[in-house]
Amino acid sequence: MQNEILFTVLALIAIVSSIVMISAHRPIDSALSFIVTLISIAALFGLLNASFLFVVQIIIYAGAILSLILFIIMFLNIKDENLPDEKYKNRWLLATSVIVAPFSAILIDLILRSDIATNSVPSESFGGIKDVGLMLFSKWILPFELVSILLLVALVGAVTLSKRSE
Amino acid sequence: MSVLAILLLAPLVSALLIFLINILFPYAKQYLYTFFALMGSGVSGLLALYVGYYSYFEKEVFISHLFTWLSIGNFSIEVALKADALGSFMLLFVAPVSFLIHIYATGYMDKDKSYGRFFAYFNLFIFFMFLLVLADNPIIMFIGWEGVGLTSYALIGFYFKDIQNTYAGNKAFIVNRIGDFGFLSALMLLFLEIPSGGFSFSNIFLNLAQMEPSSLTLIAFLLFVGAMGKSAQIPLFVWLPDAMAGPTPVSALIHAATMVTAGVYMVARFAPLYNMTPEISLIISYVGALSALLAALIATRQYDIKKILAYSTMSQLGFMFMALGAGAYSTALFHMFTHAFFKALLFMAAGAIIVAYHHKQDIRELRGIQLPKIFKMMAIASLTIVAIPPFSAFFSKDAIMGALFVNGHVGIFMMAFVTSMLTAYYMSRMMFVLFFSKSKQEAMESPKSMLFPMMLLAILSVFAGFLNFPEVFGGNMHISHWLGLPDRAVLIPHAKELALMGINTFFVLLVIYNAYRKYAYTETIVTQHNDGLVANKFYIDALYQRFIVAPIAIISHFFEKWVSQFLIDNAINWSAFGYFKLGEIVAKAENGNVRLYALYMLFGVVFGFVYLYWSLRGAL
Amino acid sequence: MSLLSAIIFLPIFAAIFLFFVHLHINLVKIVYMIVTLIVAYLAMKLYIDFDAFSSIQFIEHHGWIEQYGIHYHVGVDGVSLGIVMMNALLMPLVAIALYKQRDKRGYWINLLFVQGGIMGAVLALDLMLFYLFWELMLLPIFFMIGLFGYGKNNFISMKFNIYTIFGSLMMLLSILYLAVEHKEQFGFYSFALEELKNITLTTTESLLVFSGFMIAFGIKIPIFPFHTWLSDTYRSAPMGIVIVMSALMAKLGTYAIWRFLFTLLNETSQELAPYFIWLGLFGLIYFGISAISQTHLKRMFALSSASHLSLIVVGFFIYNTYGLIGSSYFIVAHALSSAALFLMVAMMYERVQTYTIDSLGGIAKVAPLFALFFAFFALSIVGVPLTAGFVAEVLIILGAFEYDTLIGFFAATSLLIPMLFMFKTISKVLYGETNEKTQNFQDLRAHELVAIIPLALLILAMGIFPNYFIQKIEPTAKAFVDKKEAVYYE
Amino acid sequence: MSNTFIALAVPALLLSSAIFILLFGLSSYYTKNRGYFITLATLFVSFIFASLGIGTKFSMEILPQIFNSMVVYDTFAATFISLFLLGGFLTLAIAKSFVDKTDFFTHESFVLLLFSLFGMVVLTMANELLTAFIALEIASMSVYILVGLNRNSLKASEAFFKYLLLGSFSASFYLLGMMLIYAQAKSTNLDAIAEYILHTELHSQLLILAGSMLIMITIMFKIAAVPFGAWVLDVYEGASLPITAYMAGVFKIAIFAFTLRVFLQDYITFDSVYDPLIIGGAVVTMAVGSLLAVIQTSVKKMLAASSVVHSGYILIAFASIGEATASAASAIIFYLFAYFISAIGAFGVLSYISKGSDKLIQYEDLNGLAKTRPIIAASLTIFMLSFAGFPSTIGFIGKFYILTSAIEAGYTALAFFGAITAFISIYYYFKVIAHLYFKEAEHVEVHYGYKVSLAFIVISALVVLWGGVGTSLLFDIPGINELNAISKYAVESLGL
Amino acid sequence: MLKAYMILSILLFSIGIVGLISRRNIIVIYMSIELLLNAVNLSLIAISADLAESSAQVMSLIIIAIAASEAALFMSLFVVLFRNRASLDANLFNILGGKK
Repeated sequence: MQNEILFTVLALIAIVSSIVMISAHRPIDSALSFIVTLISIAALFGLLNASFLFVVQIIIYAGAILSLILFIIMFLNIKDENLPDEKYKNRWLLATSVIVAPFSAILIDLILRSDIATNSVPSESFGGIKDVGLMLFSKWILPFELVSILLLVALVGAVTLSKRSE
Repeated sequence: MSVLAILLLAPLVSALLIFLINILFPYAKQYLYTFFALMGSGVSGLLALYVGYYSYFEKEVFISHLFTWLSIGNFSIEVALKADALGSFMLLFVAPVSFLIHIYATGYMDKDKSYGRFFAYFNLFIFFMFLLVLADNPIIMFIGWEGVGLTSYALIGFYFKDIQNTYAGNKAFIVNRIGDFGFLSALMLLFLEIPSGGFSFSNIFLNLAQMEPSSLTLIAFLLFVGAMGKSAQIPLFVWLPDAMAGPTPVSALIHAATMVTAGVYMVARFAPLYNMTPEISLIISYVGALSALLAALIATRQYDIKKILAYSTMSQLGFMFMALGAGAYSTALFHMFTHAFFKALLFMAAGAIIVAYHHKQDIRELRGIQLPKIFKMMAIASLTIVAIPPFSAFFSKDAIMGALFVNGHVGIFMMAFVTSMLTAYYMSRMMFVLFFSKSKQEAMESPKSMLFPMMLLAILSVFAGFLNFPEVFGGNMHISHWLGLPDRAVLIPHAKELALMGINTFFVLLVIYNAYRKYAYTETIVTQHNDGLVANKFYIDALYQRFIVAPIAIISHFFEKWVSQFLIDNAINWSAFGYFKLGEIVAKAENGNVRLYALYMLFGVVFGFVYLYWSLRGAL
Repeated sequence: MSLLSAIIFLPIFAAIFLFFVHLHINLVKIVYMIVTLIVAYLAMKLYIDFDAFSSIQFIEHHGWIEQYGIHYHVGVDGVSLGIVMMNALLMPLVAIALYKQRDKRGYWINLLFVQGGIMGAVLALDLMLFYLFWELMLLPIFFMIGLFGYGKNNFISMKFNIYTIFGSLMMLLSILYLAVEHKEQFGFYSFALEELKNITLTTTESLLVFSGFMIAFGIKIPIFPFHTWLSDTYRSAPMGIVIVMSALMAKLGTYAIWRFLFTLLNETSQELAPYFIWLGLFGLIYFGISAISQTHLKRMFALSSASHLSLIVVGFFIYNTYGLIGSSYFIVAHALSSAALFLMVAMMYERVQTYTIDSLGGIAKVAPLFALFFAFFALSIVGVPLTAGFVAEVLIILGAFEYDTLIGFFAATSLLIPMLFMFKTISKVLYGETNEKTQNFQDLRAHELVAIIPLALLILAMGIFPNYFIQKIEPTAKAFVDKKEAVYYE
Repeated sequence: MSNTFIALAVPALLLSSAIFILLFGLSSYYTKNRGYFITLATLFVSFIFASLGIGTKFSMEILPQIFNSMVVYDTFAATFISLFLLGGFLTLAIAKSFVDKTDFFTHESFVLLLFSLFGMVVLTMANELLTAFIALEIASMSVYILVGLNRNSLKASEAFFKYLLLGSFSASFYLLGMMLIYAQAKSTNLDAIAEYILHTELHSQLLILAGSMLIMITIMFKIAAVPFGAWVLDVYEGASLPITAYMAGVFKIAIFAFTLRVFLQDYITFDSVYDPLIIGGAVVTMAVGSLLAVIQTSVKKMLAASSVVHSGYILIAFASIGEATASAASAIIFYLFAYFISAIGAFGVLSYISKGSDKLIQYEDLNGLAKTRPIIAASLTIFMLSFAGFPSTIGFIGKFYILTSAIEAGYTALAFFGAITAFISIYYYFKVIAHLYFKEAEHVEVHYGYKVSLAFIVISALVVLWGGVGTSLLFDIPGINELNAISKYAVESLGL
Repeated sequence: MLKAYMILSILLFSIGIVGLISRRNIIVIYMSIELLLNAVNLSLIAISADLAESSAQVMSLIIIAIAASEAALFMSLFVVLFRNRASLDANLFNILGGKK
């Protein structure tokens, strides 16, 4: 019961803050409300006993990535008058929402109709770092290694693109 | 090689030789051409006499098989020559007359730049004419038939520097081809009716009885359409007056004596067929009568000496068709026989006048010409054509009148009678205007090479009639018996025949006197007004122009401009153009805005899911 | 390499060789002459060795794309023989006549290529092989028009190309459909003519397959209403390719009707025959009348060709012995006449630089030989007796009358309509007074005579002694008709 | 050599070579030429390795204990890997002038190229959704960066931006789809999913349907099917020519390799559900692609638009997979080969004549090329003919297989539409030929140099021709039959 | 409970799509993409909890890593774009496209 209430609250926060994120005029506002979304999602992770992922979410997302975004926003230092003049922003938002509505409605309907829930009881160690780590290094070793290459690619790419030409 | 093959090929060989000389040695001497030309026609002329002799006296039928033209399955078309009585009879006047006109032409065409070319065509013409006459097979006959048309076309447009002459040639060939269209269609239908045994005349006639009457009628009619074209009958006669654009020997040989009579010959050839289709015979009679009357009427108002003769030819051919329609085939052929002589003579005389007076052809300008020899010859020919006894045409025309009288169609007979009066009128008019005038025009007489053949022909014109001396005068109709054609005409009682002759001659003389009063030593021909229906040839050329030639040009333009280009091609081009426009619209959607691209993706996603949901509607 | 392959590939390989090896233009012409003469020699050999009474012969059969049952399968029979002979004969003659006018390597290379392509298409007995050559021969034509054409040649060659490829693609679909059907019914793919004719199709299927083929053939021939590429293309194309198109390529379309449609879809062809006969007759009259108002020689002769080709189509669809023989004879006869006439037009253009009828005149006076041959070939197009066209037309008309009297009459109008414009043309071009363009008109030169005299003699020979030539076609035609009747009476 | 060794060696070689160049590029011994040849050598050697697996039928999981059945190596993979390694090799070989003349093509570019090929290799072998996704991302990201290499060019950076943005967008659909499938099937292994589908009813497959729909959307995005392929014109235009060739020819093959695997293993059961969608997609793709292609004035953009059309053709074959599995699948492989060799050749020619510059080649720029550079013009002509599906080129055989498979599957109307599109494509492909041969240009003596690039262009052209008519009758060189056999084996090795 | 989480995740995903398409500011667009990935992650964790099996957690861990690499690219994108055009308005980048 307690979980349900918490979930509802967090879900509401996540949704509201994400809506604020996409509708705020200034990117800095968006970024700040996005942090709220990320943290509420992290909280939901916690609610689901995924403690390790909770930590990762906070550190990487709310910590690293968002800092990076904020840093970029500050670094580029876009003045308000230089921001895109989004005259029809609200109409766009509304129209897109209408368009996307069937998609979400159908997906939600399919989810509701499907028989996915098993409601297994998790073990003690579930969601902990050891549990996840074991899984990562046993079953998912190949994707893990590949991701490292992916990061390398991104790194090389970022360097290639960002460095000033001689 | 058989006689017939030599007879046929001699003119061809000489034509080819002349042609080759003309190409290879452009500056060859004229006598070389003369030699070959006369050789070719002379050889065949002699052989024709030979064939005629044996055919007449020995009843011999000459046959010569050359090669197989076509053989499909068990049906073959042979190139075979056959000179039966009819063929020999044709040869008998075609070949000698050709030869005579050749001689005449050597004089007429003397010093002409295209001397060689002329004789090449001329000999080629004789070849085709012989092929037409001798063919034992309608298809081969058709080849000759078209061939004479072709050479006629070439000769009409002989003086091609004036493009109008070549247009006249075109007109002749095109109108002839309309007839040929009928002829060939008839042959095809006939061919399909023959079950087996080849497509020779004899075999066709053998099988006539088994054929359906309706298809026989159609075939007979179509054949006659062919004859109409070649023999210048209504409505396909318009080419003949224009064909006078050619050199006069051409008019004499092709458009008077030989080619134009091919239609008559062809109908006579198919006599057994026409005997089975009386209704077509009647049509033939009527067409012949109308043509004769119309041509005679027009001739009374013509001023061009050759055109008068051309209409006269048409008119005489009308007589022959009347006879054919009445079933008097041998009578028609006999008239053709005499006609060949006197009409050739008339033309040759006209040619002599034209040469003498520096290519003047208008009788108004030729008043009072002074050519006594020519006058004599022309007078003989004129008397012949108006059928004054005892000139040859008297017998032949009279036989026709008799046959028509007996045949019982009063309308036709009356038309024939009126025509014969008109003939007398226009011939006298021409003669009196030319020779009986107050003004005098002196000129050189013609060379011997022109006069000699004319004399021969004059003699023939006078005496040829005796070959078929009617029984009423104690004759025995040699030619009719020789030909042995299946004549339908009943014999006319002698008393009636004599009365007919008398009345006819009386009226003719009356008309001549009338004409003398009107035209001899007067200025009537100049002062006479010249408009109205008859003078304008009943507006027939204009009608053809307005209702056939002009519409075809308009339709052609319409097809090409409006249907092909505007309708079809534009539709294709516009669809391509529209496609480009559509492409530009699509390109506007791909305008480079990345958010729109994302939106399109979203559309795709939403559509996919809506589709998925819809397709799962049963399972949910 | 055996005979047919040599005939097909010798010109193609020669073309490729000439493309890569830059020879002097005179050498190119010499190679062209040698190759085409060899082909002509081989074709003569083929003609002599050809046995009229056996059906398809000189067969070569090799695997090509095995999984799909596509074979290199060529052979010759009475009908294809005619086109092969024409192709082999015309190519050297074209070169003899035009060699002085054309000093571009590409011209001769493309002509060689197109010769090979047409040979291949005519001789192919495998549908895929046929399609290959059918498309391949387009390419040189496309290049020729684009490279050496007149006027808006780019646009026109593009339009021509797109137009014809549209047809080809429709045919491709039909071919593929047949092959797939063969797989459904017999368990394996096949593109061989002999095997594909065994499949059974429903009415709708065969109608669709038929129309796929027919669109391709109809465009190539062309029959109404697919003709709008025609007059512009002929007008714009250089003469070598005009000759190829009118004398060979268009004939190929009609040939293909017989070879493929009558073999594969015999019953459908019979059912649809009346429509195509009427369409052909309409085309005969329509094109003929359209030609009357033309003032451009090439356009006029283009429409005239179309008119006659419609008659050939009629002859084929009549589908009796006379019609088939007549049409196949007409294919050859018209190839000769139109090629010769277009050659004459080319020679004329070289001298006066114009194709407009109205600006000519009086040529007969200054160039009697030219006039003679021009008139002769023009008359042979009209189909006067003693020329090959006459024999063919008579046979087709005979066939038409056998089929139906009314159709016979319409077919017989072919005696009339071409005449209407041809005689006007002869008059305007050859006769009348000379003008400043034509007064210095040079008469035919020796090499030009060498090129056209064989054509003239052949036209005459085929017109006077048709039996000798028809014996090569007749058994094939009879076999087809017998088969049709067998089907009919079943 | 065992297959396991090859399976490991090929990606390992690519990877190690990439890392080697990355480090080597920092040293003073590094010159661009050395980097270039090392890359070429790597590609060639790995191609040789991979091609050992062609033509025999085998299928094995690579180190199943360690990699947990996430990757398999079979003839299918070997065939595709050889294909795009060859493609990469040819692209790079032809692009020598581009490599030399551009300063932004640094050693990192070689590295990224090798990384992208590595990603593709893994993608082809992947038998698990997440592995496939990462491999796809490795390849994609490398390509994103390659597109944006010329960071001073507005066009290139814009293309990079659009590609990255939309690519990430579409990738998130993949992830959502994977999540839904995992939610239902409790596994992301393709075999396991197939097993699950086989043993359950439709009502417990709902999320798999939805998920596979989402994954399909990503694939559609990558192969530039309408309406997901709107990026393709912009990105192809913005990217440098060799990169465009690489995307059009090589990358697409890898995408299709994965797609084909997924289709043949999982989707095929939902055939009836997806076929209408794929057919619709094919039709719209072909229609829009050819509409865009006809109006272009630049050859490169025309080729970009036409690559959309070619994707449409391949979608025809995909639609036919359900009913005519064997012929459709091998038709796809053959067509991919046909398209890639022609595309690499065509873009290579453009790159060759633009001499590495950023210039957008217009039709007019080709004028008169036949006079000055007949060999180049002839090669480009051959490539265009192949694109247009003109007989005697490999493109025709490819189209022939595709249309045949469509008809065999009963989609005659679809084949008809394909033929119509091919007919329209005649216009824009022949326009190139027309400009090459028919239009005159003021004669400028241009020295292109780079005989090697030229040699590879000509080789590609010969391959295109040989693939169209080739038969072992004439010479003992593998021709159409052999290529066909290879694709057959590849398909069969999937164990169907 | 799993379905509730998944529905939430779908909703967040949809919001992300809306943001991505509607906004012109590239930074906001980027954040929308991150939201999409987070939405997927949320569901994965929920599934993992429901299954009591941590594979899905590993997946979401890997997705976070992918997101990080994407972040790197986007950062450099911002730099490149801003350097070239001094703006981050998505609408401004339209020199390419299907037009002629």
